[in-house]
Amino acid sequence: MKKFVNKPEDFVPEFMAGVLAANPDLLEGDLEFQMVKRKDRPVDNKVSIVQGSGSGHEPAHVMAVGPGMLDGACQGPVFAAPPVDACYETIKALATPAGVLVLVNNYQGDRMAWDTAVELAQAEDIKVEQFWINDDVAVKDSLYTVGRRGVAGNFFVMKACGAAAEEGKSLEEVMAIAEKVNNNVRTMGVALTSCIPPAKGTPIFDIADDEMEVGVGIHGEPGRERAKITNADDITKTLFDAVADDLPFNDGDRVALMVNGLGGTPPAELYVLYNKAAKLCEERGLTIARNYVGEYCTSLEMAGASITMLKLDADLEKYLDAPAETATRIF
Amino acid sequence: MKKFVNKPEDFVPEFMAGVLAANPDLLEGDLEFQMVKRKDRPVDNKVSIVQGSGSGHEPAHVMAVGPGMLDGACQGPVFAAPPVDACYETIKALATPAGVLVLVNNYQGDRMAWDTAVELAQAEDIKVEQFWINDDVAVKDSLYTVGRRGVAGNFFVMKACGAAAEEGKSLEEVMAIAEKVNNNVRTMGVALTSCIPPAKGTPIFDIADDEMEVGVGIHGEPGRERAKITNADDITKTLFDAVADDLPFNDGDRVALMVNGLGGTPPAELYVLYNKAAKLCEERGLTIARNYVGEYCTSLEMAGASITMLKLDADLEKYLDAPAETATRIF
Amino acid sequence: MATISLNTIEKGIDTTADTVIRNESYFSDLDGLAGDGDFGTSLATGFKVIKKDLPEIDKPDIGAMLLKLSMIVSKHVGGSSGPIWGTGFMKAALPSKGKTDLSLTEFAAMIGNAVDGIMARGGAQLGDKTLLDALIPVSEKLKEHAASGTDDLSAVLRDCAEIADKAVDETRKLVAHRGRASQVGERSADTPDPGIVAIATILADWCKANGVDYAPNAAEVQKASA
Amino acid sequence: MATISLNTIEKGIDTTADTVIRNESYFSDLDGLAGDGDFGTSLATGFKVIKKDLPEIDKPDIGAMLLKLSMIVSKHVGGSSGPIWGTGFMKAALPSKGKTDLSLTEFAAMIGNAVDGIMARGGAQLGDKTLLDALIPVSEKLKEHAASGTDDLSAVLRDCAEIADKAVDETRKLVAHRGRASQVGERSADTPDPGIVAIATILADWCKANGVDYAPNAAEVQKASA
Ligand SMILES: Nc1ncnc2c1ncn2[C@@H]1O[C@H](COP(=O)(O)OP(=O)(O)O)[C@@H](O)[C@H]1O
Ligand SMILES: Nc1ncnc2c1ncn2[C@@H]1O[C@H](COP(=O)(O)OP(=O)(O)O)[C@@H](O)[C@H]1O
Ligand SMILES: [Mg+2]
Ligand SMILES: [Mg+2]
Ligand SMILES: [Mg+2]
Ligand SMILES: [Mg+2]
Repeated sequence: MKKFVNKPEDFVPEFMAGVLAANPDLLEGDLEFQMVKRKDRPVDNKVSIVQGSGSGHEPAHVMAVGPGMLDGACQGPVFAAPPVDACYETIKALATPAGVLVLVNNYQGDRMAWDTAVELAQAEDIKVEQFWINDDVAVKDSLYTVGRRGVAGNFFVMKACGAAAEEGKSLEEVMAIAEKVNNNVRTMGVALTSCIPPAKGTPIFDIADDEMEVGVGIHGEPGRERAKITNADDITKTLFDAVADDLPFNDGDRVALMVNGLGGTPPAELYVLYNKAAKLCEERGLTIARNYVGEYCTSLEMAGASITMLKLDADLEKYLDAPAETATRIF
Repeated sequence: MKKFVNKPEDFVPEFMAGVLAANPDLLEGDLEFQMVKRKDRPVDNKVSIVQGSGSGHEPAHVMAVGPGMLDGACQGPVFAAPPVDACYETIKALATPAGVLVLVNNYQGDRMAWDTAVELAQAEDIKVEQFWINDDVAVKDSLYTVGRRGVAGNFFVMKACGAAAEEGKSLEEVMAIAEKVNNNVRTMGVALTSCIPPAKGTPIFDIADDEMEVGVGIHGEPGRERAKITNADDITKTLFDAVADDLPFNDGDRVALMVNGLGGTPPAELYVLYNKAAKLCEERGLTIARNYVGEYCTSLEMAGASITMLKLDADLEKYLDAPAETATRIF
Repeated sequence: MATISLNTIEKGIDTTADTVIRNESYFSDLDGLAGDGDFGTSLATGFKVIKKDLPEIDKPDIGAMLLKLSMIVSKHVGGSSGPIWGTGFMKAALPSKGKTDLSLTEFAAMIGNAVDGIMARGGAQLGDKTLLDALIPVSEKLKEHAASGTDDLSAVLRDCAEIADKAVDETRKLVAHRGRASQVGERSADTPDPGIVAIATILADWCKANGVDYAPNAAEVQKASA
Repeated sequence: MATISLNTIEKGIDTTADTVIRNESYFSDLDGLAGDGDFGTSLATGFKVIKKDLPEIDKPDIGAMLLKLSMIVSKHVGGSSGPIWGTGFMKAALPSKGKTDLSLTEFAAMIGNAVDGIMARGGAQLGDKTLLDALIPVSEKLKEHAASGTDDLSAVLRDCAEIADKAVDETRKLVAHRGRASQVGERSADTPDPGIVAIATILADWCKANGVDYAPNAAEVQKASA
C-alpha cells in the first residue's frame, strides 16, 4: 500500500490530530467524536455552520473550519458517515441562540446520521436545521445515494453560508442562501485511477491503464461511462459541457469556476484543465468572476479532477469575495 | 498514461497559460520565454526576487510569484533547466536600479543557465546577483548535482527574501538573508512511487510495491537507500532525524516545520506525518513557531513527502509572518 | 384488559441484548455475504452498553427509558444501524412518554411510530429487503390484534415471531435496495437480509423468555435463536 | 608575423555551422548511447540561426561578432550545450574586443579564456569525459606553438585537429561525470563522448576548408567529417 499510514484504524484520528496540532490558535477538537471546531465559537449572536461526512475528502470537512467558513465539523471513518453521536455532539458544541445550520452532502448514510442527530438536538430544544447539497450532475441516482450526490460544489455552499453567517444573517436567511447556491451550482468529475482506503488495503475499483471513469463519485461510485482516456482538452470539454448544460448557464452570466483535484493529480495538470475550461467559458459568453484551482474535495489519492461552476448574482459574488480562513493555508 | 495532457510538448506552456488565466490581476507573462511576473513589478526602489528551474515542481516556481514572494520566474521543460535566454529575459524584465536577486536551486543545469544569463545581464550593466540553495541533506553529491540539491527549503528562502525586499532592503542585505535561511534550513524526502514526465510517457524509475526511496531527489534521483515501506511514524522519524541532526537543531530552538507533498499524496496523509513530526519536535525541545502542510515543491504525481525544518531567529520569524500572496490560493 | 408494563419491556430489552451479543459474529457473517460485514459488531457494541447500563438507568416511565436507550444506540452503533435502531427507539419513546403501562393498542401505536420513523429516516419501503420487511408486517399484525381486543398476549407474540420468521425466506430472493448490501446489486439475491434475521431471532427469543412455544422455520433464525 | 583575421574566424564559424548542421542526427545518435540524445539537435538549432545570420550581423571587430554569436547560442541551444557553448563564445569575445586581427598568442589566449570559462561554468575537469578533454589539450598546444613563435598556422591547425581526434579514443573508456550522460554511470563507459567527437570533427573540417591535409583516426570523426 503506497500510503503513509500507521494502524489503519488510527488513520482518521491521527490526521485530525495533525490538523489540530498545525492550527493551535484557530481550532480545538474533541477526538472522541472526531470533531473539530473554531476555538472562538460558538457566540450567541451568530448562526453556526457545521458539516460532517466520511473521511478521505480532505480538506473537506474538518479542514474547512475557520472564520467565514465552517464553525465546526466531524468526520466518519474513511468513506463512511460519522456516527450519530459525533453529529449530535458537534451540533451541541456549536449550538447558539441564533441556531445551527448543518450542511449535509446528499448521501444516505450522512443523511440518516444527521437527521437523527438533528432530531435528538431538537428534542433538547437546540435550534438547528439541515440542508442537503446535491451538485453532482453525473447521475440522477446511484449506489450510496438518494438523488444526486453532493460533491465539490459543497465548497461554495460553505463559503457563502459562512460569509452570510459572519454578517449576522438569521438561520432562515442563511438557509435561503444555501438553497440559492445549491440551486445554482453544478459539478462533474472524472477518475483516472482508483484509490485505496487504508482499512481496505486494496483499490475500491478496477480500471485499465487506458481507461477513465467519467462522472465518478467521490467514493469511486460509477459515473456516466467507462471510457478510453483522451486528451486533457477533450476531457475538460466533456466535464464542462455536462456542467454548463445542466442548469443551464447562459450567455452573459457571471460565474465562479473551480477545477478540483481528486488527490493524486498534481497542480500543473489542474491548470492545464483550467486553461481549457476558461476558454470554454469564453465561448459560452460566461464571465469568470472568481476561480479556484486546487484540492477542495478529494477522494484519497485518486488521480482525477472535477469541474464545478456556480452561477453568480451580486449577493453570491459578495459572499465569495468575503474574507475567510481555514486549516488549509499556504503561508 | 494516467495524466491530463494534450500534446506533451504543450504541457508546460499550457499549464502556464492556465496559471496566467487564473490570475489576471496578479500576473502577466511572456510564454515565448516561459516567464511569469508580477503585473506591478519591477519598481525602481525594490530589489526583484526571481527564480527559474525545470517544470514539474509546481507551485514552485512560476506559481510562487506574487507580493512578498517572487517578482518573476521562468520554467524549463519538465525536469530540465530553463534555457539561458529565458533566464536572461526574466532578469531583464525584472531589472531595477535596486537590483535583481536570482535564487537558484543547486542543480548543474540550473546553475549553468543562470550563471550564463547573469553574466550576459551584467555585461549590459544590469545589477543582478545569484544565490544557490542547497537544503537537501539526503546526499552530499548526486546525479544531476554539484553538491547538495535545492529542494522544498527553497520556499523559505523565497519567503524571507520576498518579505525583506518588500521592506526595502538592499540587494546585499537580501542576499545575506538568503544565505542565513539557506544555512539554517534542511530537508529530506521519501518517494513511495515514481512519476511520469509527459514527454517520456513512462516512469522515471522502477520501484516495487512494498518499497520506498528514502532521500529521493525531486527529479527521482536516488537517495540514501531503497527500503521496505514501514509505517508513517517510522518514516517520519527517519526523515525528521536526518533533518534535525544535520544542522543540528538544538533544545530551545524556535523552528518553522514543513511537511511537503510530492504531488500524489493526499492532504490527510500529510497531516498524519505532521502529527508525528510535531511530537518529534517536542521531544527535542523545539518550538514550532510556524508550520506548513501541503504542496510546496512537487515531483509531478509522485506519491511521497519531504520534511523541511528552518531554525528561526527574530528576524526570520518576522519575515515568515509577513503577508504574502501567490498564484496558489484557497479562496 | 391486559397491559404491557415497563418491567416487561425492560426484560424484553435485556433479552434482546443477549440475543444480539450472542450473535455478534454470526450477524456479521450474514452481513458479509452481500454487505460489508459490520452489522453484528455494530449492533453488539451498542447492546453491550445497554446490557451493562440497563439496570442502573433512571426509568421514571417507558418513554424516558427508551429515549435513554436511543441515545446509547446512537452513540455506540455505527453504519446504517446506528441511525435506524436509534430512530426506532427514539420514535417509540415519544408516545410512551410518562407511561409505565401500555395497552396493546398503545403498544401497537408505539411500534407503528418506530416503524414510520425508520421508514422516514432511511427511505426504505416494504420489499427493499431491509428489517422493515419484518417490522412492517409485525406492526400491522399488532394493530390487528389490538383492534380485535384480545387479551392473549402470548398468542400475539407468537404471531409476531412467526411473521418475522417468514419474512426471512420470503425476502431471500429479493435484491437489496438500501444499505451497503445495495452496492452489490444482483449479488445480494439469494442471501438472507441480516436485519430481518435479527428481528426474527429477537422475537423468537422473546417467545422463549416469556414461555411462549414457537419453533422458528428459517434456517438462520434456528441457528441464531438461543 | 602571421595573424588570424576576423574574416578567417568568420569563415571558421561558417564551416563549423556546416559541420554541426550536417551531423544533427548523428551527434544526437551518439548522445543517445549514454545521454539523452538531444546534443545534435540542440547544437544544430543554434547553428542554423548562425548560418543564416552570420553574413548580416554587424562585425566591427572579432569580439563584437563573437558576443553576438554567444547571444544566438544562449537563446537557441537547449540542454547543457546552451550555457557551455554560449559561455565559450562569450569568454572568447572579451579578449578580442576591438580587434580585427589576432596574433597566434592572442588567439591562444582567446581560446584559453573560453576554455577557462567553460570549466568555471560547468565545473568539469580534464578527464570528466566532456568536450573539455579535447579543448584543454588543444588550448595547451596553441599556447605552446605561440610561445615557439611559429608562423606555420597550417601545422598548428593540423596539430590541434590531431589532438582532438586522439581525445575521442583516449576518453572512450572513461565514465562521464557531467551532463546527462553522468546519470547512467558505468553505462557511459565504452561510448564516445559526443562533445569530443564534435570538437574533433569541427577541427578536421577546418583543416579541409583551409587546405590542410589531415585524415582523422577515430571512427566517429571519420564518419562525421565531410
Ligand atoms: N435504509 C434502510 N432502512 C431500513 N433498514 C436498513 C436500511 N439500510 C440498511 N438497513 C438494514 O440494516 C442492515 C445492515 O446494517 P449495517 O450493516 O449496520 O448497515 P450498513 O449497510 O451501513 O453496513 C441491513 O441488513 C438492513 O436490514
Ligand atoms: N559540465 C560540463 N562541462 C563541459 N562540457 C559538458 C558538461 N556537461 C556536458 N558537457 C558536454 O556536453 C555534451 C552533451 O551536451 P547536451 O546533450 O546538450 O547536454 P545534456 O547532457 O544536458 O543533454 C557532452 O557530450 C559533453 O561533452
Ligand atoms: Mg453492514
Ligand atoms: Mg457499514
Ligand atoms: Mg544530451
Ligand atoms: Mg539534455
